[in-house]
Order: sequence, then C-alpha cells, then structure tokens
Amino acid sequence: MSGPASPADYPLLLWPAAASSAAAHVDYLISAFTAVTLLLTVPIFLAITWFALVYRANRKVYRGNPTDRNVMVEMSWMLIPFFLTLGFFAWGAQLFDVSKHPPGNAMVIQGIGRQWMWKFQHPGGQSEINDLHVPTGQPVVINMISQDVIHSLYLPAFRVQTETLPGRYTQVWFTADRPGAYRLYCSEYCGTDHSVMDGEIFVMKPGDYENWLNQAGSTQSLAANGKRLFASYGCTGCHGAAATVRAPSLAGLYEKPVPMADGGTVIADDTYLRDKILNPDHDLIAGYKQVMPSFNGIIPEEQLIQLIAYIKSDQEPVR
Amino acid sequence: MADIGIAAEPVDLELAEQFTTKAQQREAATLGMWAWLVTELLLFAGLFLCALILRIQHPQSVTLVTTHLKFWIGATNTVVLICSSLTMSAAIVTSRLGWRRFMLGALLATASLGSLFLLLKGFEYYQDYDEHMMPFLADRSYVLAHDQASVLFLDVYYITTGLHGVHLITGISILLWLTWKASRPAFLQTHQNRIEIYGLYWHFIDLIWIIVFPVLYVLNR
Amino acid sequence: MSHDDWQVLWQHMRPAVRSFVLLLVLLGVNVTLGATLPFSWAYVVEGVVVACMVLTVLLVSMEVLREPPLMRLFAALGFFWVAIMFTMTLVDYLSR
Amino acid sequence: MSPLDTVLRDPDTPRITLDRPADYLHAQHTLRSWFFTTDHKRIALLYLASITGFFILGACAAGLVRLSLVVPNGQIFSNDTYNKLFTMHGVIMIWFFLIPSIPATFGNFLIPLMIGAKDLAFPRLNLLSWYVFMLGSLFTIVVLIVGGVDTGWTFYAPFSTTYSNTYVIPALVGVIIVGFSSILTGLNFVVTIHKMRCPGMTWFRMPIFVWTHYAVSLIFLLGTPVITLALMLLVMERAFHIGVFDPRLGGDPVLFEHLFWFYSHPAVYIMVLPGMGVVTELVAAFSQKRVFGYKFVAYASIGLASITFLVWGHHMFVNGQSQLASTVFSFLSFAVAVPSAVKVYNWTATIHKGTIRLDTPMLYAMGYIGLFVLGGVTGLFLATLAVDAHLHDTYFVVAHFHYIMVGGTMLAFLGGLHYWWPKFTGRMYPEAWGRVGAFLIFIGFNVTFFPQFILGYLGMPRRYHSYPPEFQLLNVLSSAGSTILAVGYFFPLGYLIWSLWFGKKAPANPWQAKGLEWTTSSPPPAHNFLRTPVVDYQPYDYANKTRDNG
Repeated sequence: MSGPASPADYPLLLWPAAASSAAAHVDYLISAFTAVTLLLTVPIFLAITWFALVYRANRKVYRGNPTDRNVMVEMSWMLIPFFLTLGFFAWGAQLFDVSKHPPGNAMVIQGIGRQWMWKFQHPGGQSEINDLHVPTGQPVVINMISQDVIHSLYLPAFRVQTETLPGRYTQVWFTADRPGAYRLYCSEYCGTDHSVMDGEIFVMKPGDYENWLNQAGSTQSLAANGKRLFASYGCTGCHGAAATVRAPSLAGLYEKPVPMADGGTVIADDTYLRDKILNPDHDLIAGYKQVMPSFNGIIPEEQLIQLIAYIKSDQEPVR
Repeated sequence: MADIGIAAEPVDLELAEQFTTKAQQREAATLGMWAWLVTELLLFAGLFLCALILRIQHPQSVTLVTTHLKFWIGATNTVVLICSSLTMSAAIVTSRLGWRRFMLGALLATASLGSLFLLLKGFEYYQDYDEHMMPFLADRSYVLAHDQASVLFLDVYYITTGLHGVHLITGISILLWLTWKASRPAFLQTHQNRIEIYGLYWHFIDLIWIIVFPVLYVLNR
Repeated sequence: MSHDDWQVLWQHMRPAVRSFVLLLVLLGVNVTLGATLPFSWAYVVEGVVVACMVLTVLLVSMEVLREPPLMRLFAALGFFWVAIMFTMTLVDYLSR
Repeated sequence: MSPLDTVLRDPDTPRITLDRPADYLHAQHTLRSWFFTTDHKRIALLYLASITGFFILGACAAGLVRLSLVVPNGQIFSNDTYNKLFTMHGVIMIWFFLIPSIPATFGNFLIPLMIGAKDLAFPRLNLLSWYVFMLGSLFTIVVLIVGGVDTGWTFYAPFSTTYSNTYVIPALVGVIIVGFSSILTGLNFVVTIHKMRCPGMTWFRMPIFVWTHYAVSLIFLLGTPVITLALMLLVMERAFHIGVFDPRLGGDPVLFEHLFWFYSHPAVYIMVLPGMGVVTELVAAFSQKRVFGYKFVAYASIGLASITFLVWGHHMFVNGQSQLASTVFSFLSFAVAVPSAVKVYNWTATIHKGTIRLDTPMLYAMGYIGLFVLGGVTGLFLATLAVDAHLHDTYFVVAHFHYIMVGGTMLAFLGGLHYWWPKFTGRMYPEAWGRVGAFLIFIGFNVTFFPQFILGYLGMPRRYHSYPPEFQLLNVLSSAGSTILAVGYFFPLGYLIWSLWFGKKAPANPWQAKGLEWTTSSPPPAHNFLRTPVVDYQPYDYANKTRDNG
C-alpha cells in the first residue's frame, strides 16, 4: 500500500483510512456531530433563501404583525443548540481522556523529532528514521521529545497527534487493528523542510512485526544500552550499589515521589530524570549534597532515552 | 514666612471643538487615561504571569536569584516612588486651587524624585554587573551559571525593571514638558485637567512598581 | 504662605498624606517580612499587604473613590482581566 | 439640555438648506489637508486606501501559495520561498488587513455619525494612530518582501527565537508598533461611545454596529498589550538572549503560546464582531425592518467579547497543555456558540416578513451569514477535544478560519463598503456589476476553501510546501477556486474606483435606511451634522413610515 506514483492514479479521496477502533470512534463522533449541525443550520439556509424570495420588495405578501422580539423563542434557539452540542463536548472529552491514558501493558516506542526527521527506537533497540513499524492488537505508546523546535507527530489513520516539545516528553498512543501502510507527518510548522518531515507507519500482524524486528537487527535493547551507558558515563561510581559517594539510589525510583530540598515533592517521571541528568544543580533533592556534574551538551537525546529506559527497568530496590 | 495669601489663579478648561460641554471634555480625558492605564496594567501583567509560572516550575532557581537581587535598593526605590506620589498629589491639589507656583514646585519635585529612582536603579544595575549577574553578556561569566533556570527569572527581572524604567523615563520627559507648558500664565485657565490626567499616569507607574517590587524582590525569598 | 493657606492646603492634602503614611507602613511590613522571613508562608501575608497597597493607591491617590461609577468600572476592569489571564493559565500549569 | 438643543428640538425650526458648507471631501484640497487632517472621515479614508493596498499584497502572496500547491512536489517555488510566502500572506492579512479593516475604516467613519457626534473624542490621537499603523506596517511589509520571514504569523518559540535564519526581529518590531495603533483606536472608540453620544442617544438606541465596535474596542484595550509583551519577549530573546521561553534553560515555549493566544484568539473576534455589526445594519436596511431581538443582539456582542478571552487554550489541545486545562477550554469554547447562535438566528428572524431588496450589500450579507455559520460550526468541531486531536494544524483548520475571516469579515467588509460607499464618496456604484462581483466572490470562495475541509479531514497538514500525491486533485480544485475569487475581487476594485469619477451622484439616503448617518448629506459636511441631532426614537425605526429618515 505504499502507493502508485502517478497522480492520475488517485481518485477523489473523501474519507481517510481508519486503522484503529479509536479512529472509528472519532469518525462516529464527527459524523454524528455533522448530522446535528446540519439539523441546526440547514433550516437557517433554507429560511434565509425562502424569506429573501418570498418577501421581495416587489411582491405583495402578507407582512402583518411582524414581531421584533420574543424572549421565549430567543432563549430557546440560544440554549437548545447549546445543550445539544454540549453532548458532543462530553463525547469528545471522553474520547480525549482515553487518548491521554494508555493502558498499562502498552509497548513503549521512543521517538525523537528534529529538524527535519523523525527517529524511532523500539524497546529491543531497533531504530528507524521517518518510518515506523508497529504490530496490530498491541497498545503502542510513542514517548517523544524534540531536539530543537516544536514538532508534532500526526498519525491521521489513528486520528491522533501530539506535539513534541524540546525539554519535555509527551506521549501519543494507539492500538492498530488494520495492517497496512499509512502516512505519518509533522504537523506543527518547524521550518524549511517541515513538509518533508513525514514518513509511513507500517501496521503489521504480530508475527510479521517479530520478523521485521529480527531482520531490522539490533544488538541490544534500549535498557541494556542504557545500562552500558550508565557505566560508561561513570554513573555507577555514585549511583551504583557499591558506590562510596553518598548519592541517591536510582533503583525503584521511576514514577516515585522525590522529596525536594525546599519541602515539596516531585514525581520522578521521564522529564524529571532527563532534567536531573542535564542540570543536577536545579531543584535540589532533600538530604543529599549536590556534587553531581552537569551532563548538558554531553549526553545526546537518544542516549538520554536509553539511560532513562535503563533506570525505568531497574525496579529492584537495592538498599 | 510672610503672612501673604497665595494669589489663586482662575482654573478652567478650554473647550475643544468636538465637544459640547466642558464636563464632557473633562470626563472624556479622564476616561481615556483610565483606558490607557488598563492597557499598561495588562502589559505588565504578562510579565508578572511569567514570574509566577517560573516560580511554579523552578522554585529553587527563583529563590536563588531573589536572594542575589539588591533588596535594600529596591525597598529604598519604593519609598522614593511613594514620596513622588505624594508630591504629584500636591501638584494636583494646588492646580485645582490655582496655586501655579506651588504646583510648579511640586511637579519639579516629582520629576526629581523620579530621576532619583532612575539613578538608584542605574546604581543597582551597575552592582548587578559588578557581581556578574548579567548572563546575557557574552564576555562576562555568570555567577549563578550552575543553575541554568535561574537565568530565566533574572531575565524577567531585567525586562520588568527595564520596561518600568522606560515608562519612568517617558513619564519624566512628559512631566518636564508639562511643567514648562504650565509655567505659562494662562495654563491653568485653559488646561488644568492635563495635570490631573498626567497625575493618574504617574500614580499608576508608582502602582506598577509597588507590584514589581514584591514580585521580584520579596515574595520569592 | 499665610496660615490660612496652610490650612487650605492641609485640608486638601489630607487624604494624600494619609495614604502616603499608610503606604510607608505597609511597605515597612513587607520589607520586614522579606528581610527576616519569620515563617515559611510569609509570602501569603506579603501578597495581602501588596493588595492593600494597590488598593490604597487606586482608591485614594488616584481618587477612584471620588470618580463616577464609569471610571471605577474601568479601574476594576483591568484587574479583573488580569485575574482571568492568571486563572486560566494556572489551570494549565497547576494541573500538568 | 442646553438652550440650543431646545431650539433644535423644535420641529418648526426650518431646515437649513442654503449656505450648506462644503462636504468633508471638498472642504480643503491640498495634500497637506489630507495628511494632517483630524477629521475622522478623512482618516477613515486614509485607512481604507492603505489597507486596500495591503490586502492586494496579501492576496498576491495567497495566489502564489495556491499556485505552488497545484503540484504535490513543490517544484514551483523552493521550500524557503514557499514558507516566506505563506508567512507574508498570514502576517499581512491578519495584522495589517483584517484587524484594522472594519474598525479603522468603517468604525472611524461611522461611529461619530451614528451616535450624532462631531468627531471622535481625540481626533489628533486618531491621526496619530494612522501614522503609527503606517510606520509599523510599512516597515514589516518591506522586511517581508525584501528579506522574508519564515515563521508563520504565529511566531512560535523556539523556532522564531533561535532557529529561524530570517528577519524575524524587524518583522516583530513592526507588528508591535501596529499594536499601539490598535490600542489608540480602541481607546478612542471607547471614550467616544461613552462620552460623545448626542442628546437622546441612549445605549439601547445605538445601532448594533456601534455595539460591536464597543466590544471590539474592549478587546483592543484588554488583549493587545499582552501580545505586545509576548512579541517583545521574543525580540528580547532573539536579539539579546534575554528571554523566558528558551527550553535549553528550562524555559517553557508553551508559555509563549498562552500569551500569544490570550490576544490572538480574541483577535478573531476583532475581525468577526465588526463584521457582525455591518451585517446587522445591512440586514435591517435591506429588509426595511427592525432588528429582531435588538437587545439580545447587543448583549451578544459584549458577551462574545468577554467569552472570547476564556477560550484561548483551544489552540493548544495537543500542545502539551494539561488535560484539565484542555477540557475546561473546550467546554468554554462551546459557550461561544450561544451568542453566535443569537446573532445568526436573529438575522434570519429579521428577514422574516421584511421588505427585501437583493441589492449588492444584501447579497454580501446573505453570503456572510451562510459562510459564517459554516465557519462557526466547524469551529465547534475543532473545539471538540477528540476531533481536534485529529484536525489540529491540518487544512481543516485553514478552511475553518478562512470561512470565518474571508467568508465572514471580508464579505462583511465588502458589503459594508457598498452600503456606505454613497455616504463615503457621494457616488453610487453600478448595481449590476456589484451583483456579479458578489456572486463571483461567493462562488470562488467556496470552491477555494470547501475542498480544504476535506483535505484536512484526510490529514493534510497545513503549511506544507509539498504534499502526498493523493491530495492533488482537491488542491487543484482549491487553486482553481482561488482564481475565480481573484477575478471576483477585481470587480469591486475596478467599478468602485470608476464610480469615484463617473458614478451617479448619491442622495443623502439612497437605501431608505434608518440611522443618524443617513440623516446628513452624502458626503457629510466637515463636522458631520449641520445641527446636533436629537434622538427620541428607537433604533431601526423602520416601522415608523412617517419620519423622513433617521
């Protein structure tokens, strides 16, 4: 389905392919909403046209008893459409809520946006540029960050997009259910080659995906890579089990609250861990003397992701 | 002091051609100034919002910067501006009484206090420079470089005080121009309300500083 | 200036002088709090004091109390809109 | 009430017809008398001339953008050129055409006339605001043409502060300067409407046009300073590295979006509300009927101006804004539907049982209602969270806001221009040509922008220089429509200029319309009315056939 080349081969497209049940839900929502808005607006168009023709100045029609106000009528056409449409607000908010909360068993693919390409890394360490392979039936979270300006990963076939911000991780998730090749785009304007920062997302049956993973080849998983980096950047010297310097243990830290020096607590999520690696002097932790050097400009974004994947995987409390 | 009463001059307003009554003209001018002050408030409010967001996102860095600001100069400057508010009020009151000479004195006193504020502010900037608190100077190291986020709040400090300083410079210039205009004999008879309108502006610059001082220097300590 | 003149002046200046004194006192409170930091939630008190100072300037020095309702409305409008801006932005930042 | 007014109220006082002073166009002739005028009517014409020029520039850029999109692979222009073109189109159209369009021209000309004032409250400030506008806009436009800027009109950080290699700073400086012009205009209108109404002109006797301009002026006053600040912060960050949005230091680019949209969403209503005011006047005049539910329509104007400050976050549903904030903003955005519905349904009810003439202005007004409704409901789609997650930053958004801004504001602008042209110039335009132009614009517009709704739903992102080939058919259709639209624009441009010299002389009230502006001569004398009008009747007093006019 990667597509024929000549534009003449493309008939008039009117509806995009849907590759997930969530996408189908959005389609239901917009179809129903369209129907209701037509119900509310077509009478206006008809009435205006009808009145304009019937009450032309040169026509002799009954124009008696014109009203120029009627509070009941006005209140009703003000409020009834409002409450009708509020249903769609609730519906949309509910679907949005689902789209914000990936299921716990979701597979996490790491994404990096940069001018002007996407880079994705699978849990097993396989990485790809601009294209993305995902299995059907498996919830997939793409955990993304931008290396420079704001981008936005847009997957029309799943009816979802989320911006990637510099300095902060954002997520988008979906469960694909129809194998095929679909487009993925950067939808937030990001400079000269914004329009070629696109690619294809290949939805595959789980078996095919396994095969692809194997042939894509990878030496190490993200977490294993992270563990190697953890040692090579010297992190083990302080944070390792046998460390002599008094530094907080990172085992079991992920998603746990961290007490801060000024009394508050912060949840140790991806963004927090990344920030601490790059800028350890910032937001000091209670009970520890700050001696860690900054790794800003030393560890590239991809390796940060691997380090965090390692910290995430290291869930055994050591002490 | 000699026991001679001050000669009160007639106080009035010259009707501009687009207005029908003087009351209308006077109220229009006051309303116009209030509308302008609303825009000034929203302009600075954007900066206060930035300061607040930074405090939420980087509380430790903000506190760090605040402890390096010149708290006592800021406090002194607040006193200076509160004094200038008093002299401005005196100018308004005496303009209503028709005491032109007294009023001119009060206006000049206000301008001097405003200039004193700027002098102190300049001295404060110099101290900041001296203490390597200017991260945007490429050839000069930054004393809090270990905490990058501190730069952000420090930038808010420079932009806010700078913007306030620009307002003050403009204010003093207009004030001097107004004093010069008001030194002519017929002024109070034709344009007394300009003093009142201008007074609103001056008070409002003070009001902005009364907010700026705690937002930058006090609240985050 | 004659004694009567001083009387007249004092009579007209009374609100301005009072607000001047009040502002200095309030500033003194804030400066003391800021310099000594007696308790961790001092910023709450400081905020209240600032609000009082702003009200003093608006109502007395800028004579909003003596203005017709329209001017009062405009004086309040700006602060109300600032409140909208802060509230709606904070809805985002406080719930991230 | 002054003794003079008592005399003027006396119906037996003979009308002064002799010794009529020269109208404002002919009062003085020198160039100096135009460039240093403080007459609100002349300043309105200065604005009209300048924004027409800017519109032509912006439209040319739009034409080149559509030309480029005829082919999917972007062969016609380079990517940089394309990016500069759409930025030029957006910046010029939004900041220098749409925002000042109706307020600075019609508002300037008509508000004093409609409320029976001699001029705006601050005529010299009014002139200053035009100079400020010209200074800022010409500066930016020169920068856009000579140097080029590739950030889009939204100037999002950190692209604009750090990564763009184009002339962002001068462009921003111009936009900031123009903001002051908006503020001065808004300030002038607010004071004028509060303080300059003639005897008997109570708030609920003012035309809806004046109500909407009051609402717009409030937005100018309350919103513009915030965008001034936000753009200033961008300039500081880009020029001197003094800024708060830099993510490398822990700054939050989303904060810029908050500050930006705090103004820029209400700015949509700066464009739409005056259009609503114009259309209300047109619908009433060409139905010869009082506006249905006048008070609701008046309140709806103020309501829109207020609610519009509470919904800006709907531009940021997928931008890393918190889910709670997105939900709140989405809900409030639905509330905008209430006052909008009031307007649309009340226009429809106004036409009912009217005495309708389908002259050019009325055609534009009817087109406006249709396109505004379509633009409005698609706005509701975009305010729906899950739908926006799909449609955000696609051509659906592009189509939506063009329906509001072109289908809405532009049609209202043209309708109002035809309606008040006799008042502005003292000349009539050729009616038949007018109708043809109106039809062409309506058709051209729909052919251009309706396909973009489909493109957006199919998933074509906006600001794309090249696009997947399956979208070509619809893009070609859209570009074809834009040529019809362009031809349509040439009609009014041509015959209106022609009519300045060859048009029929206009009577004081060619449309038998009510409203104070039609009680004075066409064009009006220098101070608008020979004697201060006194109002003792309701607005849109069409039911009263005995009163001659007004």
